[in-house]
Amino acid sequence: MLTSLYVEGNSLLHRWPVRAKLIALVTLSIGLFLSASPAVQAIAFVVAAGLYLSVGLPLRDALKRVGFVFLTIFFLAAVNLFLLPAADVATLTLRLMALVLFAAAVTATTTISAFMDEITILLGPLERLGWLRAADVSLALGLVLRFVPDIFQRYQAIREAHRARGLPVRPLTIIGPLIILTLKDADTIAAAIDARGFRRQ
Amino acid sequence: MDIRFTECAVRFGERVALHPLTLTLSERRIGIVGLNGSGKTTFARLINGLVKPTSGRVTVNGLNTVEDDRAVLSEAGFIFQNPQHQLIMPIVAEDIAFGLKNRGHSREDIDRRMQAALARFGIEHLAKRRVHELSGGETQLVAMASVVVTDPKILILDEPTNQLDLRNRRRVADTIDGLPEDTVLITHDLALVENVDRLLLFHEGRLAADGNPGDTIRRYHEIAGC
Amino acid sequence: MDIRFTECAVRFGERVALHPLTLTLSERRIGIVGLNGSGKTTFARLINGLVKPTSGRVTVNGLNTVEDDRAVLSEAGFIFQNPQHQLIMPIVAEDIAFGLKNRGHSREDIDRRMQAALARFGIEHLAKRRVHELSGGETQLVAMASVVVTDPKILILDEPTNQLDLRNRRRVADTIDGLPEDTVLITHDLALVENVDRLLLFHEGRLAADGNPGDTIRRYHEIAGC
Amino acid sequence: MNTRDLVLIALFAAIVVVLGLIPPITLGFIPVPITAQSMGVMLAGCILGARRGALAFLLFLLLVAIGLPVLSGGRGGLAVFAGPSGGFIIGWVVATFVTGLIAERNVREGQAETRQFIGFFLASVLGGIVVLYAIGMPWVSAVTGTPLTAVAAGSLAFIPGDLLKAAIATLAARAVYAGYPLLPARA
Ligand SMILES: Nc1ncnc2c1ncn2[C@@H]1O[C@H](COP(=O)(O)OP(=O)(O)OP(=O)(O)O)[C@@H](O)[C@H]1O
Ligand SMILES: Nc1ncnc2c1ncn2[C@@H]1O[C@H](COP(=O)(O)OP(=O)(O)OP(=O)(O)O)[C@@H](O)[C@H]1O
Ligand SMILES: O=C(O)CCCC[C@@H]1SC[C@@H]2NC(=O)N[C@@H]21
Ligand SMILES: [Mg+2]
Ligand SMILES: [Mg+2]
Repeated sequence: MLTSLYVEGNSLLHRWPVRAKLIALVTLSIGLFLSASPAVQAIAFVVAAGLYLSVGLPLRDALKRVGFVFLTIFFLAAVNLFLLPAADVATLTLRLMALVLFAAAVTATTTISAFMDEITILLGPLERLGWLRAADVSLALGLVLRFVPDIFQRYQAIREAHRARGLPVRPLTIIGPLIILTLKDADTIAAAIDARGFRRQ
Repeated sequence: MDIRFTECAVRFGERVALHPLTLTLSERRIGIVGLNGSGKTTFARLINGLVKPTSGRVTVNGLNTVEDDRAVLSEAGFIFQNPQHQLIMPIVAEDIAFGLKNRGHSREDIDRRMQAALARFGIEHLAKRRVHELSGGETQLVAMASVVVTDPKILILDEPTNQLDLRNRRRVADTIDGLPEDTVLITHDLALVENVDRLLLFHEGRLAADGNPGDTIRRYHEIAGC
Repeated sequence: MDIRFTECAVRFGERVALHPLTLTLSERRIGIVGLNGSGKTTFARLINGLVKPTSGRVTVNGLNTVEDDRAVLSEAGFIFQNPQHQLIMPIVAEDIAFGLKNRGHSREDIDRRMQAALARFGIEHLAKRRVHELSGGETQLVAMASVVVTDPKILILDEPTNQLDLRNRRRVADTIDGLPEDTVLITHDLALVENVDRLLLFHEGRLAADGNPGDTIRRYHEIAGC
Repeated sequence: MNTRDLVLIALFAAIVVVLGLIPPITLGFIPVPITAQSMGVMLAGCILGARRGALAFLLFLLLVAIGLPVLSGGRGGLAVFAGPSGGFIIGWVVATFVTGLIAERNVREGQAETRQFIGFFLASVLGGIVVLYAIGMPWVSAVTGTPLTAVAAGSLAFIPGDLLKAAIATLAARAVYAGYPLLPARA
């Protein structure tokens, strides 16, 4: 259920270090927002599209991943045509598509553990200040991945119980028990973590 | 009871949970045993229509579990392997009343039936308690009360004595023995099914034995290898 | 093992879970039985410091569970009543490595120990599996592997055979019997504690019997009233 | 922060992921979907309180950022932050914090049930709607160039759904508060 959007491959972006990709993404967003030239945006769009299509996703999957955002972008472009000059609309639309494509390309070429390593480094200063522990962040992340399927199974069990008891399936009577039962596990899970000596209280 | 399986099979995706099966159940007390994952819960869920057959059909007292699924649900009550998932309202009394409210009973009628259900399981003192603070044994008893209150004719119980101590196990077992409803009881605790009228053994999605408890339990020991 | 309770009591808010208790445990195999809510889990959690005494003190092999809590945690490993909550990483191998990582072991060392732990319980084939897809019996075995991998000297097992079928129960029971570690075993399945060196019975937060399995089990039947 | 807080935060983030399995509804005229996940903002604030609630959503955003498809409809990755709904998504953290603050200050044990309902509802509406829109709408306008007034007019379409979510969150939060209170009290 929770498989990453990473795509196995060896494209240019796959070989770039994570940090370079993230810096490029930030630089690109700032740069494109500062520029009002449709030509600059168009070039960025073509480059981003080229990078995205080179990551190794089959075309169908590649389109599916950005399809939703693109749909909304086109719709807005259509609305904007009534409100703004056409050149501005072109700038805005190309800029947005370029950013979305480049971001999707970064996501598709970076593994979760590469991200995690980078995040651990980024959190370094905060850790030295004693604000948090990087190990806690990766623990929390692991816990989410671990418990989503359990919570989903529980959600289905509660739904089934409604049906079995001839009760209407309503969000309210599902969400209440789901949250209480899930959060009640927190005590045991926390005890298990402490028992294995992972962190001090 | 009169439950008929006709060439009934269940698949979950690729995985066959139950191979085609033809069978009629008419005894008052039916037991079901088998290894983990052998298909017991799947079989029991077919009876009240929580699982639909991938092929073939199931009828309960003449009602088809696919076409008449609502009627089947009120015919056969189900107590889940994890009864805490089954308790939906925060307070015991509210939970027991919940099923009746939805069926449009009057307030007096609800009260009367609720008191009767609580009394039947000896849990009047729990009426005002919070559902999730109950101990394991108490949760079991409340789950049973909240199901029998709607008067099903058949009760299906999926491993009702897990995590229970000697006393609560005895109490739940006695309660089940005394139930006037027809029962289908799934369990790993063989003592509970020593006296049923008919004991089924599932193994890898097939019926591996079917008959009196003594023979079926012997076969079960063979299959389990101990 | 050498576990000493000195005038040790536990309260949760108003509720007394354990009345003052003085006791020394030194046998290799200790069993614990008692009704639901009698204080078994609370007592066991005192041993590895997961529950701190409200008054009195507990020492494990000379270490105080309050002052030396980290040392005590590596001395005594705990397998929980609900082992699926104990597996905290998504993949079996990650989960087993989890306890080692923070103790600063090298990557090779982690790998070596993990392989040894998997082999000990015959579950090498599960290393890459997703934790939430394991069956009940597999979950138990993985939980044990993920605890023994850090080399505790004492193992505490809280109802390790719940929901297991005949075969898995046998397998887990045999595994426990063969453990080289000292063990403290809580269970409702009396067959599991017939041969322990010393069996404790808890009742309403007090030690109600303490001695050889036969006598304690007899007393337990009296208390349970069956 | 103790281990239990950390686990509560992770479990709530996981609940928000599960809420994302309910498919989003896309309206033609505004580039942001209607999603059950924004109810998570109200629930997290009212149930876990400001700090833990906001951290649960921060963790959730981390999941999105590193490329897990945890947003409704199986979306995720950095592209979402670059898109029109990025502001709402980032706003979830702040909105949860505000919801939590208001809930912590207004709901206490021993109050009449109605007062608790009012407290949770107020917190949900102020945090999960007012604050959230205040961050999300300007962002839409900034990235798409559509004038803020037009965005605001379009966003009216979320209001009925969001009020319904606030009502559900209120009832659920109160049930949890009655059954398993976690909300830190604050004068
Ligand atoms: N909803 C489902 N989706 C996919 N597979 C399922 C589902 N329900 C059951 N199965 C599979 O079908 C098989 C039979 O499961 P079932 O729950 O009927 O076993 P069981 O005999 O009740 O086991 P246990 O004693 O552990 O409760 C198992 O292999 C199980 O993994
Ligand atoms: N964290 C807690 N907060 C409040 N009460 C608790 C807590 N843990 C245990 N108790 C109470 O303390 C008593 C002893 O509980 P304990 O879990 O030790 O029982 P047990 O013998 O292990 O029971 P079971 O056989 O059901 O597992 C019970 O009444 C229980 O409700
Ligand atoms: O892309 C996403 O999934 C995030 C969309 C953000 C949706 C916002 S939250 C407030 C408002 N209410 C809704 O139902 N949707 C928007
Ligand atoms: Mg089953
Ligand atoms: Mg216990």
